Amino acid sequence: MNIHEYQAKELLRQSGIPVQPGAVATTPAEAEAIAQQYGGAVVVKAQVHAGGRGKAGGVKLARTPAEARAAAERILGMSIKGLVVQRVLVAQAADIASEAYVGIIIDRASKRPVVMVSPAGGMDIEEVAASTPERIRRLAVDTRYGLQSFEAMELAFFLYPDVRQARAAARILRQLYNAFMEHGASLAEINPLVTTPAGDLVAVDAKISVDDNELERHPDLAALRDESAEAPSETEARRANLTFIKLEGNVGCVVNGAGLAMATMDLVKHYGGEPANFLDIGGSSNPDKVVSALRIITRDRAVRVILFNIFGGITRTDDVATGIVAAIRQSPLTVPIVIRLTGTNEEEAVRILAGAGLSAMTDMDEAVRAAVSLVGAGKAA
Amino acid sequence: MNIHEYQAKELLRQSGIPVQPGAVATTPAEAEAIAQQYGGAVVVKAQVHAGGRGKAGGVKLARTPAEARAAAERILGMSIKGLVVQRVLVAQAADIASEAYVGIIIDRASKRPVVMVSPAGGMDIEEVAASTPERIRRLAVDTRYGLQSFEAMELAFFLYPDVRQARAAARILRQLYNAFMEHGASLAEINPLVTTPAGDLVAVDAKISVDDNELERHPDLAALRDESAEAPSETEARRANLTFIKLEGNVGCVVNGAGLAMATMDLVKHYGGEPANFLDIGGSSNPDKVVSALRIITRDRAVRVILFNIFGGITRTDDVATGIVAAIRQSPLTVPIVIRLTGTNEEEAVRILAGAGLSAMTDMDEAVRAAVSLVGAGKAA
Amino acid sequence: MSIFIDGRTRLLVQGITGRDGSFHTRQMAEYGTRVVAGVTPGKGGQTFDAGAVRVPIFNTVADAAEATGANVSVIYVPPLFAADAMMEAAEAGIPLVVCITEGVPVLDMTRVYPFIRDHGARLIGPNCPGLITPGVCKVGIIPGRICTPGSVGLVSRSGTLTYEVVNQLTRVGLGQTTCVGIGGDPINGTNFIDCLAAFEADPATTAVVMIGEIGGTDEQDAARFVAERMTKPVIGFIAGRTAPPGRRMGHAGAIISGSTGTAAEKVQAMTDAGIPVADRPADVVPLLRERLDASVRR
Amino acid sequence: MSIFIDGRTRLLVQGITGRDGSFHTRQMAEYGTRVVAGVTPGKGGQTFDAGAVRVPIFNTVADAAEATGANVSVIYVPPLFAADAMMEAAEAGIPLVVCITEGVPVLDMTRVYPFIRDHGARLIGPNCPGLITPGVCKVGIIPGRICTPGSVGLVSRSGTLTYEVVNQLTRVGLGQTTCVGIGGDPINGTNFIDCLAAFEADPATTAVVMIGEIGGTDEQDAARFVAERMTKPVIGFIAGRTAPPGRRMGHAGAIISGSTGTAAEKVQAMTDAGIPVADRPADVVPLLRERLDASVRR
Repeated sequence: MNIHEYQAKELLRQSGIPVQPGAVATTPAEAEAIAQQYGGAVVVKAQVHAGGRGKAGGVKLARTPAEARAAAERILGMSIKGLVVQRVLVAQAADIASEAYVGIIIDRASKRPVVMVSPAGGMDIEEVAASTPERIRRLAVDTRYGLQSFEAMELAFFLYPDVRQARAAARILRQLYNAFMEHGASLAEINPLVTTPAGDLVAVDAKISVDDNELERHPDLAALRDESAEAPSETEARRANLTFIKLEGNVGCVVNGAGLAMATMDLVKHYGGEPANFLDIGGSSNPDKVVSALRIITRDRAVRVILFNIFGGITRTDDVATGIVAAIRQSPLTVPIVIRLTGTNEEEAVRILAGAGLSAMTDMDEAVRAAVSLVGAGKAA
Repeated sequence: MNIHEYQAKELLRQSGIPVQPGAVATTPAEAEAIAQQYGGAVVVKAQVHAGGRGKAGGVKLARTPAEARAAAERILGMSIKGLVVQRVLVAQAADIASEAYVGIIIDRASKRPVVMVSPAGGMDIEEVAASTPERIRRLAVDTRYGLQSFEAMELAFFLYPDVRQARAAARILRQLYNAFMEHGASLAEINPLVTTPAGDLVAVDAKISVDDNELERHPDLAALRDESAEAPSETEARRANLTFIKLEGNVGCVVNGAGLAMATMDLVKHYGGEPANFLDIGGSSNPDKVVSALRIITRDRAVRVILFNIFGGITRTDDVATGIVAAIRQSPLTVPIVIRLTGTNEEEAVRILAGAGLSAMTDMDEAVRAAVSLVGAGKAA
Repeated sequence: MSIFIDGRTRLLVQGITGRDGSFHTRQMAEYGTRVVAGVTPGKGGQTFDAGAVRVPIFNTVADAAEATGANVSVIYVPPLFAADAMMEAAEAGIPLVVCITEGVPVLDMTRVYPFIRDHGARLIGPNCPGLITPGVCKVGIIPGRICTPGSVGLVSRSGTLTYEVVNQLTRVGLGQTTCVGIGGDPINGTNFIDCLAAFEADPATTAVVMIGEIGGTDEQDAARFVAERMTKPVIGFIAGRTAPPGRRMGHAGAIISGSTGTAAEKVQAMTDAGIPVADRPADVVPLLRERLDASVRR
Repeated sequence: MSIFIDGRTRLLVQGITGRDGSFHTRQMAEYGTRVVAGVTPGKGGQTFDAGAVRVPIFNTVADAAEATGANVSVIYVPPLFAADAMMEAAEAGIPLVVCITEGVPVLDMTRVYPFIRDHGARLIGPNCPGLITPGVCKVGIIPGRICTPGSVGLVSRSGTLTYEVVNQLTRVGLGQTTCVGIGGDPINGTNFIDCLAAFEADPATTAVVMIGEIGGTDEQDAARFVAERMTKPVIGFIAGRTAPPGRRMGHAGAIISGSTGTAAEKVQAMTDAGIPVADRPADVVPLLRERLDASVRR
């Protein structure tokens, strides 16, 4: 789960990290009032879960409260990568002597959180990695010991030759690590970490992603979710415990298991089709999940055919069949549907489908070919 | 450093452990007011750093506020093992179905904190260990992982067959472990951990000792030190950074290094004397430390001779000589003094002592024999 | 013969009285697996009716292991309790721990992984279907009826995709020594190389099918291992060739590993290592047949 | 010959610019120890004047080790920073870490100990005087002039008491291979057995003096080791025979170890193991002479 910049900054502030002062506004008047309160120049920043806000015009410097109001007026309601801006962060503009990057992510290879730092702050770290990889330093943290002082100092000296700044950066790195662990994060970064002309360090932009699997443990973080910043299909999928990713094609796929779902998409492509989505209904699915899955898929106007591919293990295929029938009864389909199911309670599933006038295949290849060939036919199977 | 029961209970409360409600009183009137507030029966408990309070009459049950007042009157000002009671804890009396012991200490052998639990609560754990060792279960905690849930449950099931109580105990054990680690403790125990007739667990007595070496890191804990509960010589020794333990003999010893100090005491005994104290002035001693050491020793009226045994390594023997001379100038000695010093800057030390009319030996054995033979002689060397 | 589990497997089920645990315990027992103990805190002393057998329940894994000599544990507990369960099994001296639970926080796994290693145990999973030695023993949730004994080893990061491939093998009579689902989580206990090495060492296994997917570099590492250390033929399949980049791992993971973990990269690494990679699941069987025939001819 | 340090020792000093660090760096350099690097964060690039040599200072141990090939580190940093310093040295690959600092919190040591072990390093101390191979190399604070080269190994939990005994050995011409102060803290890196085993393996050492004190069971364990594994004569001394019980460890420690750690118990264990135990420090020399003569006669 992504949280907004202003929320991430609040978490970092609670961990003791010096953060650029700022407050959230949902109206131009609020933005003006905040700017008034700070006095000097402010930066008005769109709060959306999308990169490239700056390029999209979602970040503006304002020298006066009136300018802040005007900036907020332009940014609020703006659409960035399909997401409508509902909030802006009005932050005190920082004087910048230099900018660094510090971030933590999980690394599959070392099986540890990895701290990355770079003196090339303010840039996309991907870009730095591609163009000047020697300007990034990494450290895999042994979680049994945590990020040690000496490790933080080693990284900090890579950023700052000055020992006072290095100590401040080391402290921030350890606070960031603690925040990362404490909040069950999968990503935490400060970019840029600004050095002011006076030599102080301050976090000017921040990003935290929380591992969805941790949310049950952290109701306070779960409460930070901003559903207004998500596509409605994502919200519905999450609530129904489905993994759903919207794609650009027209073959709507409903599959149990991520590997099989990907293999199904690959096979759709193989036969010349284009998957409209990745949708994994997971194991031990109940009929309600299937109903939700069908609702999400059929909401996508691009979908021209629906393809079920179910290999029943823990998933009972009769549950899936019951869900399909229930969903169609609630709202009849306007596109054809191809159903492949095999495995647990297969005979019962076939019986249920037949009762609703539906048939099922048992071979995956065959089903995918049939679905692809139906694209453009536009009639129910 | 030992802290009082009421202070330990407050720390445990902050860690989330259910603790018997109670408040501190320094006068009988306060004790009565607290009892009034709780309503039912209370227990009035002397707050001193000494075991065996109950046997000494320092713990009394009071059924009414008036009884609480009377109990406080008797306990306040009472002397327990030489310590005068300045405070009482007035605690709500708990209904007791059963009592358990839970505690954590550092174990030299495993080099880990060890959690000990026993269903034989309310008793001295030493007694349990001696009489029914099978009623104690121990677990050495790998601090890299902390006390894990499953480990806490294993210990908890040893105390309670009932899963609800086991879960509550496991939670308390983990909270106690966290408190132990967080506060830099060397000992943390709850004895008894009471099960009420309703099946709830509550900490009725608690003891926490903090590693002196941690106090600089924990100013909040350092502030809990109750100097009124210490012997004045202990307070002075601590402030002067000396390690001092009062003993029963009459040969006052001042030595640098714990091992040499113990060996000196042993040698005093070997030659038929009785050491009056253990006193280690440590390494890199300055003259002020020596002055403090002499002041502490000479305050003890039992001391009949003073024995210095200094092997200069980091300790400069001239510093020690300077300190001796300064102390004697401040207040002349009324007992003889024997000085053995050798090592760093020995010649300079001898010169300084000679200037004040003092002589020094270089052999430890010889010095100790001389000191012991002077006991009873009562005249300056 | 087989890898990891066999006729000497004495299975303990953590979370035996839960919804999934109870269902699959019966399935495993029915398949012939020796289920010797279950753990559910607070139900110690009771027994669990697994159809063919009544399984004694214990409060802790330590108690269960001591009383029954269990040597494999399978875990069906809720995600936030799974890390503790895995460590409890390892601490109790269980040498093989199989965690079926899906949704285990990845930071939990950063602690579990070194703990398991420190204790000299093997972990399979989490978020995996477990493993099966057809006709002998099954630990986890792989449907028994889609497998049949034989000489092909199978290792996969996926669940249902594994079933798909195993099913095809079985249908054409290519039986399996052991099928292992290692799980698709970012941090898991056993990787491809561990399984490939075990299959290489298992005299009964004559060929191996490995089923990978996008993300990480496990398949690339495995490809190198196959090229350098394996004598037995290996056939591959990679799911996610058409997956949009960056949706599973985020960019930063790629920076670290120096790899984007794409299917193309993995297929390339495997092809370079001499591993034929099937375009479709249905191509696995013909490719395998081809390699087996070639082996016989050699 | 010697144990742990010798002519190949390349010493790094952590906290080289501090009060104690700077003083003892000069002492060590003057004694002939090859001091190759110092660490003080923020002073990287400067040099330290150690009299005979100018020592380059680095910001981190990793930098220092890489630049100078230091293979021993000695630590003189304040107590609350010592744990970090020890772990930094081990992480940088320094195989021998000697921590002089007194007053290190014992809970810090519960983390340092496994860290050092995980990294395959040896730690001596903390709260120890260090070690000296007379005439060759000294690491720590043992006064060089009380030692002389020879064939007696000495290991001790104490500081000044060690000096007392070494001084007596030197005065009668019994020189030393290496003198090691392991420190008296409840948790330390190297124990008696480690040193006894090293002395047993060192061809130049013909006899060993071990100086223990009350608390713990290290001496008892060492006594068993001597009885079972050592061929060289060992002489003992235990400080604290007259110490009042329970003043150092508290009762609970005794419950755990199943021992009260008294001097009597230790002397008994050593006597049982055939180790003559001196009543007074002054008795060490005659006992040692006796055993050496007996060895020669054998």
